[in-house]
Amino acid sequence: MEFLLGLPLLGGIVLAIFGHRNFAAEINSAFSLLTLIAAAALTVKIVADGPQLLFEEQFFVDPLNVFLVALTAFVGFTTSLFSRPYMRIEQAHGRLSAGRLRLYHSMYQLFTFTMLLALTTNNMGILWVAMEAATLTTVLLVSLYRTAASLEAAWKYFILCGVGIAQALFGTILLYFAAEKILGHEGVALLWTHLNEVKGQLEPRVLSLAFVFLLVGYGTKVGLVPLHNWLPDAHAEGPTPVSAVLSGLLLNVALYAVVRCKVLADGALHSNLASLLMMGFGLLSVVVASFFLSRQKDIKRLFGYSSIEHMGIITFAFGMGGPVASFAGLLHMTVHSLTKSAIFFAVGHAAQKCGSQLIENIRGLIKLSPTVGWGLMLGTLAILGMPPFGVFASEFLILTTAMKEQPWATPILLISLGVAFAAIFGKVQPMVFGEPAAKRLPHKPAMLPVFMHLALVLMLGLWIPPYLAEWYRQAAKLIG
Amino acid sequence: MNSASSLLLQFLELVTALVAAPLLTGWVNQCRAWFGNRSAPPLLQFYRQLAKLFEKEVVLAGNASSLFRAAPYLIFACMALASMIVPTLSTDLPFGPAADAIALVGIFALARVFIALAGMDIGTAFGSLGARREMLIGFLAEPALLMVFFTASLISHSTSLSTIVETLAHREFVIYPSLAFAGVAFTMVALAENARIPVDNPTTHLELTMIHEAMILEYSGRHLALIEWAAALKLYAYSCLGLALFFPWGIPEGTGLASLWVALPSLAFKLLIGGFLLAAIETVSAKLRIFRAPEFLGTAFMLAVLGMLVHLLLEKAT
Amino acid sequence: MSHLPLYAQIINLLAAALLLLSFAMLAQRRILSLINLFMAQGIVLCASTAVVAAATEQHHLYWSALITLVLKVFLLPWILHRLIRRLNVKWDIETLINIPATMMIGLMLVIFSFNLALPISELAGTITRSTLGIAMAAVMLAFLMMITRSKAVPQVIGFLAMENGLFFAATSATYGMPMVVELGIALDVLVGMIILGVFFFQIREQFDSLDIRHLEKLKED
Amino acid sequence: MPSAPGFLCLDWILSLVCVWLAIGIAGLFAPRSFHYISRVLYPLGAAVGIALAVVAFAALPATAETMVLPLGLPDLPFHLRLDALSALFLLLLGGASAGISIYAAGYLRKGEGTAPGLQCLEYHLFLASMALVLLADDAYAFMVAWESMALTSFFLVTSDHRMPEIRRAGYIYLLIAHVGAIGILLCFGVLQGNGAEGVAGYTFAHMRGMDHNDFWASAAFGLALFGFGAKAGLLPLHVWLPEAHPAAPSPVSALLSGVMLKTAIYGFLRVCLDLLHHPLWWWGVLVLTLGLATTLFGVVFAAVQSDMKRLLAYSSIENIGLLFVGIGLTLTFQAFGMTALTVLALTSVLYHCLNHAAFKSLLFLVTGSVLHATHERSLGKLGGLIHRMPWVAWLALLGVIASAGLPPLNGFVSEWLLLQAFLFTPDLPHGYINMLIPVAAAAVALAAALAGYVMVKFFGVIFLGRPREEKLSQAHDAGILERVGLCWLASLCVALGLFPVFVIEKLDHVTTSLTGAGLGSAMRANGWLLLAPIDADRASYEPIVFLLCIAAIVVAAFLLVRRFWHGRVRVSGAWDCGFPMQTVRMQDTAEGFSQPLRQVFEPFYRLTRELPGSFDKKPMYRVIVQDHFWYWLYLPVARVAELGTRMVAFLQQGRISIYLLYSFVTLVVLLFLIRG
Repeated sequence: MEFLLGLPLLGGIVLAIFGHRNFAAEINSAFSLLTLIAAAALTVKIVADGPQLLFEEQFFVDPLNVFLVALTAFVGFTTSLFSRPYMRIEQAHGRLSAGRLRLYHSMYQLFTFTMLLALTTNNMGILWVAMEAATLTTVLLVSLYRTAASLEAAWKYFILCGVGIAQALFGTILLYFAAEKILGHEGVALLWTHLNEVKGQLEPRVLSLAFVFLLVGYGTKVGLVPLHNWLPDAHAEGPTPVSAVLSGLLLNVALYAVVRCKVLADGALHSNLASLLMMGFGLLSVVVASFFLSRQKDIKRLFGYSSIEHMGIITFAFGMGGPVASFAGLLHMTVHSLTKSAIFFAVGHAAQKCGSQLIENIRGLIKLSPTVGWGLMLGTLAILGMPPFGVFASEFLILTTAMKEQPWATPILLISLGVAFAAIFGKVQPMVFGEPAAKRLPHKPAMLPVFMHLALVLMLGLWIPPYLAEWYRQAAKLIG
Repeated sequence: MNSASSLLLQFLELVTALVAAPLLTGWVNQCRAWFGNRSAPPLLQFYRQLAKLFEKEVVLAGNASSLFRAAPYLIFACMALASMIVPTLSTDLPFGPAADAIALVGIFALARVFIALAGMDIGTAFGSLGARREMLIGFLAEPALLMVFFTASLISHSTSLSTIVETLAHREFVIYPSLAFAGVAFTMVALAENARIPVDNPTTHLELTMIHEAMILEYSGRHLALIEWAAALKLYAYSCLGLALFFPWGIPEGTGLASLWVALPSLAFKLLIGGFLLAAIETVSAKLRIFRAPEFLGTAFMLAVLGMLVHLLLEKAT
Repeated sequence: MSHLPLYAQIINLLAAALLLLSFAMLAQRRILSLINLFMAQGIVLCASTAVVAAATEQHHLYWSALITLVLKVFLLPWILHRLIRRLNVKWDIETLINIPATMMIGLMLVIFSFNLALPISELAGTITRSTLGIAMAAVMLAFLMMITRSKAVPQVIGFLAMENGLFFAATSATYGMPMVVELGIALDVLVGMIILGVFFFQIREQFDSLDIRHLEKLKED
Repeated sequence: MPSAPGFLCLDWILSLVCVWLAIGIAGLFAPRSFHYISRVLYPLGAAVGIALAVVAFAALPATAETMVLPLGLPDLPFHLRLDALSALFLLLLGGASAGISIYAAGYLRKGEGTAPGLQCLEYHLFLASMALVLLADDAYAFMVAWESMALTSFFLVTSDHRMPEIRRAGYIYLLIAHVGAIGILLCFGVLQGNGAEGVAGYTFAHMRGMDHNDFWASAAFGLALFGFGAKAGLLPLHVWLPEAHPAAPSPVSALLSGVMLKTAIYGFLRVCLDLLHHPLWWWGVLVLTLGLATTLFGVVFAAVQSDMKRLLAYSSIENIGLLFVGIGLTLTFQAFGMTALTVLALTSVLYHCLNHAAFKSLLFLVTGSVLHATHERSLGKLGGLIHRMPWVAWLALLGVIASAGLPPLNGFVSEWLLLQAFLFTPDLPHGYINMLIPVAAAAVALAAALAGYVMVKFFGVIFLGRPREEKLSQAHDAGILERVGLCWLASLCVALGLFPVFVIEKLDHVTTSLTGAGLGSAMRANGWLLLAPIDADRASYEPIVFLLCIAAIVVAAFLLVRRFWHGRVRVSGAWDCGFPMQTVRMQDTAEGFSQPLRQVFEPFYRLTRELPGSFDKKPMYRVIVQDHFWYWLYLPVARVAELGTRMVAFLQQGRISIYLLYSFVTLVVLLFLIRG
């Protein structure tokens, strides 16, 4: 546990010093690897002997967040693997100076740290702090190139998420306000475990208010429509590894925060207000995002919107609740972050090969570099919910459950999924197939992470290891 | 396959068909000549023609394929089989079950397809023109004929021709209005299918008018003979079909060669009348432009369907 | 009101002052005076926190009062002053909506947030229950201000003012959050402010102005 | 669970499927070595196909076998089930794919499209996924196999992805397939019903147990019709079919049209007759009318095509329509509880599935050979190939006769059965349907006749006449492997045509399992020769006697002519009415041949003619026939979607104040909502 949080922090500090050396990338990967090992150890421990509280209850690890921790550490590691050659090439193209690279590396580690903190903390206040810190670090990462566009994106990201997060803080205060009457105003009144025990007695009025503020606040970071506007810009303008971790991990973490709050709200409200709100936001996001897709000219922007769409699906699933839907939601979180980060890796290489991230400049990848081409093609098909990839499994469960529980929603989902498919596939197909537009550049891509992710997703589509399934089931039980 | 006598009957039917078909054609031509008060060719003219053609050698176009040479035999066989199946002399024919009404339509279609292919084989302008027009006529005539059969078989709850005839001829006499529709439709189809005015004119080689002739332009000698004979058989088969469906009286039910003494004369008599009427129709009507033909046959199609509807409407009780 | 203890009355007074200041910021055009108003808000905040601390012997509240003093009365205003001197942006002439309309909307917001908070503050265990509504109002007003301002610096000030409102809610409505949280919050605010400072210069050198209407390139055409 | 000891048929089939997968993967090891793949792997796949057919044939009479694989979702492992229905379609898959694979072995050429190894992988994955679709016994396994089928076939279709129109074809294909799949998925969501305990409700066994009220049953039916119709090419979801089939390499087109479309039929039958027990009468009528529309549409469009593969694709649409007509009749009869007729109609459907698989694959392979021999797909540039490639031509003739529905080949049998089914409808207790049926029968008859027209055009223009281009003179006949494949399929056509009683006896196992009755018992009484579904003097057909009669008469006529006269032949130029100059250009082109139909059915088409002016130096006549549905259905839908995107674009105006306003308004609205 200590290692889990300590390592990335240490890494951040170390890299803040050595980050500009040319072995910095290896250090970065090494720290990520160590973090991954620590996460694995923690996971094993949790799976072995159940949820546990650490450091006078300030930290709480249960199946729900430990699987996110493992996921975060894993994707963080693979992304660092990917970013090593990628950033080298960027530097070679002169888009980045050594100093920037140092900033990048240390911020990358700190970002990992904040996410892990947000996941493992038991204190709603610390959760908020961590989310805010994550915002700050990613702001620096998004604006790494210091171009006009990246600055604008970072600025919007900062203001919108800052304001949103402020709402979340107000929600947290309200939560505290409600809780202190029962738990007294010692430290414990913000500890999720305690809140969870007494959630039945919390004052519903305050809780409903608090939930609205928290939903709007953290929802901004999840990228729910209409609070999503920062997301496509940030994804498009940041360096590709950052886009990968943004949509692969940060969104998950924010959603995790929302879910934690939903658990409390459900307990207190004795009504399905929270579920309704989440389903509404989810559907809205799915529809709007899928219609946005077909207008995109920038490939990373395209997949940014697709992330919004998938977050909408997951939110909808959690909103529906019930063992199957929550299970599907968690599964979808996993496969989405794996697939989406894999796609961003492939996209990054493609953009570097063709020297542009505009869709019409990327053509015939399959000729330029078959691995990148197939990686992008398979990843796209996976994210579009084509079996035998895992995304299909979760969408299958979500859609059929929706057909059973919320039939009114299924036409909307049907239409938006169709539109999304038409848009994304129509744009990716000519990128991968057809005659190449650019001449092939010398450097060879690092496709290992891509295919590692895709293989995992494929496996999850065909066979979910029993312990993993058990783990999902426990988590789903927690969400309810 | 019951007894030797029925086999004999079957064989007799075939022979009768082969013999009578040219006679029928000859008779029709004679009647037409009378109507147009020309001096008529002798009744046996068609036999002479066949004999002459068989005598002549075959002049084959250079790029004729084996399909072209096989087609006449096939067409001839189809028509012979058709006239075997249609009950004329008796209703229980050993080969009757081999093909019911629908299969009969199938036989005609098979023959049509082969003659059309043969027409296209040489690759002349006329050949493909004829084939095209023949298929055009066919795709409208075929369903119409099928509908006529459907009406009949709805009445008799069967598609096997023998049963239809038995039902119509040997039950108590009932007036079927639907059959009137069917009859008119059948007549129109028969005209079209046998290359008769108003759809086609067997006696001209004008590019604008010909259909059947255009396809067989390249045939000569024995091939041509077989095809002409097949055409005659077709006319015969259609006539017998019409008689069997609409004037089935006189087709004996039992086997027994004795019944032939009833069957043959009645058949001959009915054919004479039929041929006469055919000639009459041909004389009074004028040749249609080729693109009027679909309308003509479409009418036939409609009439046949109407016949079915009428049957379902009025005669459901029966 | 009369039977309220003195410090409660003081706190209410300070709350009223806070609201007033928020309105003033909403109406204010000049950046310099905006900063001063923000400083004043900080003072009010610090005072109220101290009073609450004194009223309910909660010593960690003194700490937070101190933090507030350092951070929001000295440090941030100082940074802001330096910024605008370095970037020499003195004026903020145009707002997106004209001032009176903004005030009207603000008034409605205050009413809305009051009767939103009224039923809740009934069941507050604290003596200073009515302040929650004011805190919410302050947050809303700051939000509105951020929406209406078209230059970067005032927007940031609005952001900070929102932070103030939140802080006020935290201290006076609920006697302050746990210490660790407040430290975290303060840290975040500080870091965020510094990052923003860095940003200003870069935006400046990219667009040679701080008018955020230059920042409208990224959109769906 | 049958407690039969040892290795069940299901195990055999599963292992065969695994062999297919193995072959596919083996292709990856030497993706470029041409001989290894074409001479070893594809023939191996063909052998597996035959084995599959044999096992499935053995499994037809057996009782249903089930199996659970350790794959799939945690609570929902893959359930497999092998009953008569799936066995029949597996038989179809095996039989057809055997011929196609062996043909593909010979068809494969160097340096075309994707690397042969990759193509081999996709090809065998495609086969395996189709087999799994037929075996799947729970919604998840079915959907996984179904979508993998779509995906692999998509890659096969776009294997020559350099041409934009091929990419477009693949895009449309995959899009429609995917939307249809979502429809099927929702259908399963309905079928699983509300009482379901978690994920376990997705097994077909559970769905069979469910009993739905009319509304939900109809919803499930509608979704199934939508989903499977989209895959089968039912109107108006047919547009992908004439695009995808020509785009694909010929063996793939053969698989798509011959086998994959049948999986859609299988799924529809599975849902409507197996999972949903009590069809409502109007389902049948709906399916019937849609089927009729599809049939007529398909054949009318097939008649005017001038690309041979498009022509065949449209003719596939026609046949799919016929199948749906049969299914519609089946449903109607079952709704009114008329078992005998249900069985008759169902038998005709199943029979036609087999037939279409045989002759349509044959014809598509023929186009493949023609394509390789001439590098020409447009009918207008072919002709006279019967001299250059006799093997292909004569085998093609068989396929043409079969698909024109002419006796004595197989196409006629199923058509005959279908018409018989129509003939007995007057016993229906519902007046309107009674009135509708004759019209429907008439339409079917019309379609059948038009099919004859189409096939004459197909064969005549390609193989007969004189070659319309010089280059055709060096066309070569198909290679030995290709011939084997063609012969295999052709012999299937003949066998299916000549031994209907035997086939129907086998089909009985399926009909009995689905509707609890069969035809065979009645027919076996009449012996092997006589096909008489109800009884001999209602309707009967003896293909063998039929064939023998014709053969006998032909032989007799030939011999007699030779005996009494002579066999002299003099070869000379064509006479042609003594017309002086004859060029090859004077033959009918494809357009010319279909010109009468264009006039008759003008309203069906969206015609654009380019007529030459009076003083053109080089006059040029072009006529383009398009599909109304593009303009009536698809483009409007696309336009609506476009409108939607334009509307949402307003959300993203780039101004940060507006964005802040959004979140502000959201917050206020939500607060306002929860105040109550």
